[in-house]
Amino acid sequence: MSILIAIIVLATISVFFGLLLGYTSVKFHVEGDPVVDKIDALLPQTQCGQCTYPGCRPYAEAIAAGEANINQCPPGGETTMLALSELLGIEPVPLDDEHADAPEKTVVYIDEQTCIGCTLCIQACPVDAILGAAKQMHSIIESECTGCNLCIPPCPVDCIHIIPVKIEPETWRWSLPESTVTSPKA
Amino acid sequence: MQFKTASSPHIPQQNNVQGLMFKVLLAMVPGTIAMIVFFGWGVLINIILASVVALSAEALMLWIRKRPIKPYITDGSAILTACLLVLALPQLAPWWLTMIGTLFAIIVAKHLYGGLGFNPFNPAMVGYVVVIISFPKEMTQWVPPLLEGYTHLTFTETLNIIFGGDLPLAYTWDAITMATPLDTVKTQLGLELSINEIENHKEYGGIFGSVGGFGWEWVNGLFLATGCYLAVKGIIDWRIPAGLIAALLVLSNTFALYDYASFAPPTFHLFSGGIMLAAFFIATDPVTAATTTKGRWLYGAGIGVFIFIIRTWGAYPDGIAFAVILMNMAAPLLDYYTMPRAFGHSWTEFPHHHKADDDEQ
Amino acid sequence: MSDTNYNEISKNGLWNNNVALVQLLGLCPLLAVTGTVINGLGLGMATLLTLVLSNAVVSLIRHWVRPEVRVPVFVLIIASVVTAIELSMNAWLYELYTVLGIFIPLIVTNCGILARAEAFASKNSILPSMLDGFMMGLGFTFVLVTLGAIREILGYGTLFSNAHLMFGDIARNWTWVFIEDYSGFLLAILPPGAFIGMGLIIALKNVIDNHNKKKQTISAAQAVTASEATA
Amino acid sequence: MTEYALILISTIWVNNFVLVKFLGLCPFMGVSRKLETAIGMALATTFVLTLSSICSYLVNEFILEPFDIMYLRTIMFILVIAVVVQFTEMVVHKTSPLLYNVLGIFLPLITTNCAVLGVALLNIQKDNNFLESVFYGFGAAVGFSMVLILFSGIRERIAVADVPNAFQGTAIAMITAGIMSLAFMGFIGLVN
Amino acid sequence: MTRSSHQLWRFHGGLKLESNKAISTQSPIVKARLPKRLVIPVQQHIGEAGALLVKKGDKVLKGQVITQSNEYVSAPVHASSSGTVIDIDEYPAPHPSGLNTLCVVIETDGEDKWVELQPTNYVKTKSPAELRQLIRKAGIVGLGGAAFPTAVKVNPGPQAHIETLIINGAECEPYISCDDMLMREYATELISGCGIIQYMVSATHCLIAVEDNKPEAVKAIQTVISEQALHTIEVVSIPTIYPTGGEKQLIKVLTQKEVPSDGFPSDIGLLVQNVGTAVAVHKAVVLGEPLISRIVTVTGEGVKQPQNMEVLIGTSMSELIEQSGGYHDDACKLIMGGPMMGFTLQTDHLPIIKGCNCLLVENKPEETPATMPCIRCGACASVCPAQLLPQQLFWMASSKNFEQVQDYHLFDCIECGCCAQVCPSQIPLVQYYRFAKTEIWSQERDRIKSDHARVRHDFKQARIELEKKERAEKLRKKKELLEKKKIAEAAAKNDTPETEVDPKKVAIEAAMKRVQDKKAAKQTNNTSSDE
Amino acid sequence: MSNKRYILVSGLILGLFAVVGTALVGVTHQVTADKIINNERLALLRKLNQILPSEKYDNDLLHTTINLDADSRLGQEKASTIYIAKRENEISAMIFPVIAGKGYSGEIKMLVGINIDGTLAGVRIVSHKETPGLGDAMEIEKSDWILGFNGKSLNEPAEKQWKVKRDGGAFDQFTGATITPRAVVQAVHLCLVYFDRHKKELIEQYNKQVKLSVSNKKSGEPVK
Ligand SMILES: Cc1cc2nc3c(=O)[nH]c(=O)nc-3n(C[C@H](O)[C@H](O)[C@H](O)COP(=O)(O)O)c2cc1C
Ligand SMILES: Cc1cc2nc3c(=O)[nH]c(=O)nc-3n(C[C@H](O)[C@H](O)[C@H](O)COP(=O)(O)O)c2cc1C
Ligand SMILES: Cc1cc2nc3c(=O)[nH]c(=O)nc-3n(C[C@H](O)[C@H](O)[C@H](O)COP(=O)(O)O)c2cc1C
Ligand SMILES: Cc1cc2nc3c(=O)[nH]c(=O)nc-3n(C[C@H](O)[C@H](O)[C@H](O)CO)c2cc1C
Ligand code: SF4
Ligand code: SF4
Ligand code: SF4
Ligand code: SF4
Ligand code: FES
Repeated sequence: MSILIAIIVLATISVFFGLLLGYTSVKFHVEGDPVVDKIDALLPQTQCGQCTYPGCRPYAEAIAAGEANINQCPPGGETTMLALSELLGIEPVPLDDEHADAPEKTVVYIDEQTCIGCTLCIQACPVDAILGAAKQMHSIIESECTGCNLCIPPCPVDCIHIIPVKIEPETWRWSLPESTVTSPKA
Repeated sequence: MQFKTASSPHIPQQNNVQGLMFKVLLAMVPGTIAMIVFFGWGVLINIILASVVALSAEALMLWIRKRPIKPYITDGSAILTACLLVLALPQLAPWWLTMIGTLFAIIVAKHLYGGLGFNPFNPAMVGYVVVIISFPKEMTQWVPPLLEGYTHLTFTETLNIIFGGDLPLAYTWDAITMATPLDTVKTQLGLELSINEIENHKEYGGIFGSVGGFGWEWVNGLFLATGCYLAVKGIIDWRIPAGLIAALLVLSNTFALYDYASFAPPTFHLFSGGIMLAAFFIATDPVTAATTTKGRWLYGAGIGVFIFIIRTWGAYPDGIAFAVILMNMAAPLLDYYTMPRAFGHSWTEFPHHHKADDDEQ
Repeated sequence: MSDTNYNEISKNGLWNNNVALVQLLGLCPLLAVTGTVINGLGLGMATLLTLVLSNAVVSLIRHWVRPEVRVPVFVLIIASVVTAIELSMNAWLYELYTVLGIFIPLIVTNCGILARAEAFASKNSILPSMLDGFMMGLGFTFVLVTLGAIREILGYGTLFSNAHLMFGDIARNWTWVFIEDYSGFLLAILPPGAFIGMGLIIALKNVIDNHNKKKQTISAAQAVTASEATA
Repeated sequence: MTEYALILISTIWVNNFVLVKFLGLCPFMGVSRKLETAIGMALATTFVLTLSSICSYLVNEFILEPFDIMYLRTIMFILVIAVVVQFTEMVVHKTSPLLYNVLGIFLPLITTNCAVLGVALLNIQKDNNFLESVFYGFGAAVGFSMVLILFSGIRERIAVADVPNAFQGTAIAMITAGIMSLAFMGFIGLVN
Repeated sequence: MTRSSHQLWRFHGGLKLESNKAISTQSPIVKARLPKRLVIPVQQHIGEAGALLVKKGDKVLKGQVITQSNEYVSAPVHASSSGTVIDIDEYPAPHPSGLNTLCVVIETDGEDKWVELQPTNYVKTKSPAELRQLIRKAGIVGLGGAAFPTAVKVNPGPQAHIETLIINGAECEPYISCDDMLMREYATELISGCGIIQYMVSATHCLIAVEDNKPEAVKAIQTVISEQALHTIEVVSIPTIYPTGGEKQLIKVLTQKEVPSDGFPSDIGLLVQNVGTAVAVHKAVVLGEPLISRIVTVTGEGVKQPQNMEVLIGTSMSELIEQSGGYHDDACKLIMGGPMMGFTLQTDHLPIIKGCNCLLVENKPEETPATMPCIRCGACASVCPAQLLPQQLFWMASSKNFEQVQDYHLFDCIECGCCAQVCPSQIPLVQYYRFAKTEIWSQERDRIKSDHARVRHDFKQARIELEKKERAEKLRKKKELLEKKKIAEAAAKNDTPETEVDPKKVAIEAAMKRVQDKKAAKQTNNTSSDE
Repeated sequence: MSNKRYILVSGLILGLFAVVGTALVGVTHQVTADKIINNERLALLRKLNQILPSEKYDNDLLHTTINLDADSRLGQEKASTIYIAKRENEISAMIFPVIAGKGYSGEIKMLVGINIDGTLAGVRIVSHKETPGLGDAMEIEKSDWILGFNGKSLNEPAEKQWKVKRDGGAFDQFTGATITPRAVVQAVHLCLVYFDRHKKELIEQYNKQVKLSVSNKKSGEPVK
């Protein structure tokens, strides 16, 4: 008997709660996930795919969905990882050893003697940083190039080369003083 | 010609951590001598023991952590920690108790956080709290200060007690130890005696001097004097002791005025136990204190308030160590919320978050 | 999921993704009841049982539940299981039950359990889910017992005291006394000791993990050099 | 009135939920890495804990006792709490994005905070009346919030300290909590 | 003598330092020898570098413009002497980075022949705007250290009303004495320059602030003022506290006002110019001479004959040292600027630029002090003139917490070095701040670039989408056309008398077909846009 | 799916699981309920038996009680229960719940058993908050100190001797902790005094209760 009472009471309440939740989930439905935008805004937009995702936004979506770790973007380096950990409130993850140091910033240039004007690189460039038309010599707009190197593989004559971005006194950065007592952290 | 490069400024400077620590150590000497005079050799023996343990532990930890050993061993902070811890312990604390306290202070409270400068909690006080919680019995073994009717121990006897744990044949614990004035007041108040009755009690009354506990007055007075010297020299920040003493004074005065029979007078509060040591040497530990001007006032005052609360209503006779650690906990937030107004900024923009600004845009 | 890797599940539960050490869940009972080994063991067993059962049920019903009532349903299941266990313990292990007190019903909110339900059981079939629950529970119990042992030895100088609470009267003399007349390092038994002990255990795990990693990289490097040498 | 004050002092200082009673440790460890989030979590928990105290009192008084089904208390409480929390979350999400950003994102985490169920169970155990229950829940929440916020302040500091490798992260956080708990031992005896 | 009737205030913090100026003020200013080669960097100021107006092989005259820019915040550069441009290439810059920068190298011909100068005899016949133009053309930048184009500064804009012109003769850094000597020897020109700037910005007052450790300079200026019976110009002797020469600190000392963090002195009705800048203005306006030389203090224990020299821009530092008796054997550190804010140079084969006021040679074979961890003693905060919490900045900078470090007002730090000077742990605090600042700027550049990249990426994405759509559309149209043709053909066939088909029916069928096609096309469109 | 159905299904799912869960728990409850009640009884009895071994009485101790209103003399602020032990239908002893309010920190809850002749049958601590390692020596698990009360009575030792040794009495204190034993001794003494003064009333009250229940039983009303 007492079991019956218990069951009835609890069932009534649960059904009521279920209805309530069902109702609210219909009435108070919220669309979209602003987190993705925020993550995307932190990524370097190099669109290089080194994160194993086809570009920055898909990677952002993967992070938001909890499928990807925050340390997979080599161009972003430690800074981006830290920014992501800050945004998402999760523990910083060390970068994989190979990418531990922030990679040197690079751009590419096209060896204009060799270029045959095949336009393959233009199609590959995610940010339209290559100028040129079919059968004509191509050249890179250096200020637009993100250094993603996506244009290199398609080039049939290997005329695209990587060069470091030049550091000027104006863009030069002071280094972090090396502490003599606390060795740098791993 | 090739030149050395370095960051500005390029003027060699005299300040260094080592000097700072040794000046503080030096300032502790008079008070410590007074303690030895009033309370016997135990203080000295334990200081030596604790210093040796502290330095060894420090060296060991630095070695394990692969950090340079010499600059830290010689900086004096470990010795300072050891001395402050011992001054808070009962004089006849057995060797293992001193050792456990010191080891906890140096290893757990200091080096697990990265050593000098990184520890959020005052190591000496952590060490003290650990032992008072773990070994309350041993922590009540206070020697009566040069009083008649109590036996006084020679150096060798003290040594035997501390290291051997056994009393000389003729003595009992009850004969060589007694409750501290603070403890006595608390106990007797609990038995509904009035302050006046306690101070004039035929048995307990002797341990009260003219302003605080007998002997304790001198110890505290000397620490007050040398502490003031440090403050004048700018080695410690005067606001912390000032805040602490002011808060304690205000609270104890208020309550004593309200009911002078059941609350100890302010002078008693200030000159018993380790208040002056705490105010000028412990609370001022730069590493664990608040750093802003206002924060330091609040930090000192907070310690004072907690000391009063724990002394008056808590279970432990003196709350200094607890109060200090409690305020250590609050120090980061105090710093954050008492950030000074930067030059060219107005108060209203505090606390300034440029991130929030970004969001608005 | 046919190709479920049982090895992986076990390893995750016991070590790599240990509920207590890595996920840092279920900390309250972990710290609260580990004054002695037996208390730890008792709560560990109860938790383990809950994990296995709740994982099983959740896995069974995983296709029927819709998102907005998912959490309430899972919670309901877990709560039912826990209450059943609580009542049983109250009946058959009464003294242990009184010692563990409020922390038995609080298994319900042991986030570790809900986390497993959400993260594993609601995506896997019943067998792997139960294994996952078992291994997670075992990992959790392991930490409970370790912490209990450390605290008991330091605090009381004994091990397996009060075993009769769990194993009945025959266990009364299982207690190992390490030090006769040990006055006790009270810190270990009091709340601060629980936190500090747990911190040390986590650090120990880190040390072991780092050590293993180093070994791995070294052996990997050796393999590389070896292959280079042969090539 | 003094008895309510005593309940507050007791729950905040002497029998602090986190440091002395061991309740609500998971969020205490999990959401204390940053001051800002800690404050958000503190607010959300205060809200839920107080609410849960009230709900559990009502459930106990008007359902469990009348029907004599005390043995179902755990189920009832947790169900009510889970539903109330989820309901609040959904409503807040829709109606006030601002509030949602401050509180809402923490709400789901709170269901599995044992402090919430703990406060309900302890209220029954202590036979608290309605007002006492409210004060008990509120005090517990304030105690929780206070140590959470202090803890996050310290953790921000520790994050930049030269902590030995093995202790980085949660290990040192545990030890810090231990030392905080040590400090709270000083309040023993203030009230019972 | 000095009219210190002026009320003074105090700024927070600061340091009393040993001034060490006397070692270089024993002799009057010496004119440096005309060097064989001048290496003139094209970028010597804050703002945009100008475009080159000369090429290799060109002959140039002294004072001839060699770069020009259309940017507002910029200043032209002039040839400092007559000769031939023998190279235009990258040379090491006098910059902490030691990196190269684009320079024009002139081989001097020894004639030192001026271009034609256009003096202005009566200043007030020209409008302020014309005067500003003169200053701009003369390439004047602030000589107090920041090298900010003066023409920009003296144009506070229509809303701003400059009440008081403050002439900064504080020279608070130890060792440096170029402003001191300048005030002693060029007091008349200084007063003239002050008058011109005052006129340009229509300031009612002019205060010349000099630290009280330079009584001779005060006296010299005072003499000129009383000789000319000027009433609006006043020389004020201020206490010697480093860094009272900092613009904001000086303003606080003189007026008690605080320049808002995100504002300029002009926002509170003030303009601050260095004494050297004022003299340069005088030269540019009254004599028509562009800024091609400046006074440089060559001093320090590591140089044999400390002195002040008037130096052509582009002269090599090594020549100045040589003319100052050369190095002592134990010289070990070469600093451009003062000991508190200057930066060390790796070599002395670097040109003097407009912003270089001092070459300091140190001889202390100082072993690098053992840096200890910060013990939060707060000494730094108590001396910080910007009222910051240097130790917090340090903790955040060292952990690369660039968000929070800005919350703690990193960018209000004037890099004065007071904090590092008093730090018992000997932490190179300023370097941490410089690290953080440059890092943040760099990130900001990256961010702008990545925003830009995202826009371009989206744009490309959209373009491809569009092309796809267009192609699909084309395809569909083609199909339709084909279809129509078929139908038409069919209809044509049906038109044959043998079969009697209702033409109406055909039309309906065709219409239905079209509708279906459209539907299909829509669907493909939809799916493609979903992709 | 339409919204209404959607909502309904949510409710039903939750309801369904509630039914299943409750059924499970309900069954468990049925199975265990008696045992649990029994356990609780036994536990209490065991505690009482420590004071008063079972051979010393022959009644149902747990059900032979007097309910006492709040009485500050026993330190009780809430109503409390006194257990009555009988032997061959004669009251042989009473067990009082006593609270010593003046412990070192907080209340010390104890049970004090007094034989009908006024001697102490035994004292046990139920709960306390004294300092572990210092004040907790009064627990039977920690030391035998508490057994020192056995057989003592108001005159043995004499009235003036009901103090700890430090205060000139007959009872040991613990090294370094005088307050706790002092409080316990004081409370036990008070209890003895109470018993001495109110013995008659208590017995009368008990007898009345018995009569009442007997008459109630006769009239068929259950005793509450
Ligand atoms: C980007 C920038 C813009 C400036 N704009 C003005 C301005 O509009 N008006 C002005 O009086 N000063 C302006 N200044 C000059 C500064 O107020 C200041 O005088 C200059 O940076 C030199 O200061 P210092 O030598 O104390 O560093 C500007 C400086 C910078 C860097
Ligand atoms: C710490 C510090 C100290 C300074 N000291 C002086 C100084 O002593 N004399 C000076 O003319 N400018 C000094 N300056 C530069 C001034 O702030 C300011 O930029 C200058 O007076 C503006 O005049 P200018 O544009 O004519 O150079 C100092 C700047 C800083 C940040
Ligand atoms: C941390 C601490 C805890 C104490 N706890 C107790 C306690 O639980 N019970 C007690 O009687 N005395 C306790 N005391 C001791 C009392 O303060 C007091 O010194 C003692 O009871 C007086 O006894 P004595 O005269 O034998 O020294 C404690 C003392 C300290 C310092
Ligand atoms: C003024 C001053 C007070 C100090 N007080 C303490 C103290 O109370 N406890 C302690 O362990 N160390 C103290 N130290 C030493 C040192 O700062 C301390 O060991 C650090 O906390 C270790 O990182 C003090 C140092 C100074 C300069
Ligand atoms: S690795 Fe980084 S930069 Fe490259 S695509 Fe992925 S997120 Fe973008
Ligand atoms: S030019 Fe090449 S490297 Fe540069 S952005 Fe385009 S594809 Fe990437
Ligand atoms: S002066 Fe140095 S040690 Fe002191 S607080 Fe500042 S940075 Fe830290
Ligand atoms: S360098 Fe920056 S932080 Fe340091 S004292 Fe100067 S203004 Fe303050
Ligand atoms: S176990 Fe208590 S909050 Fe997770």
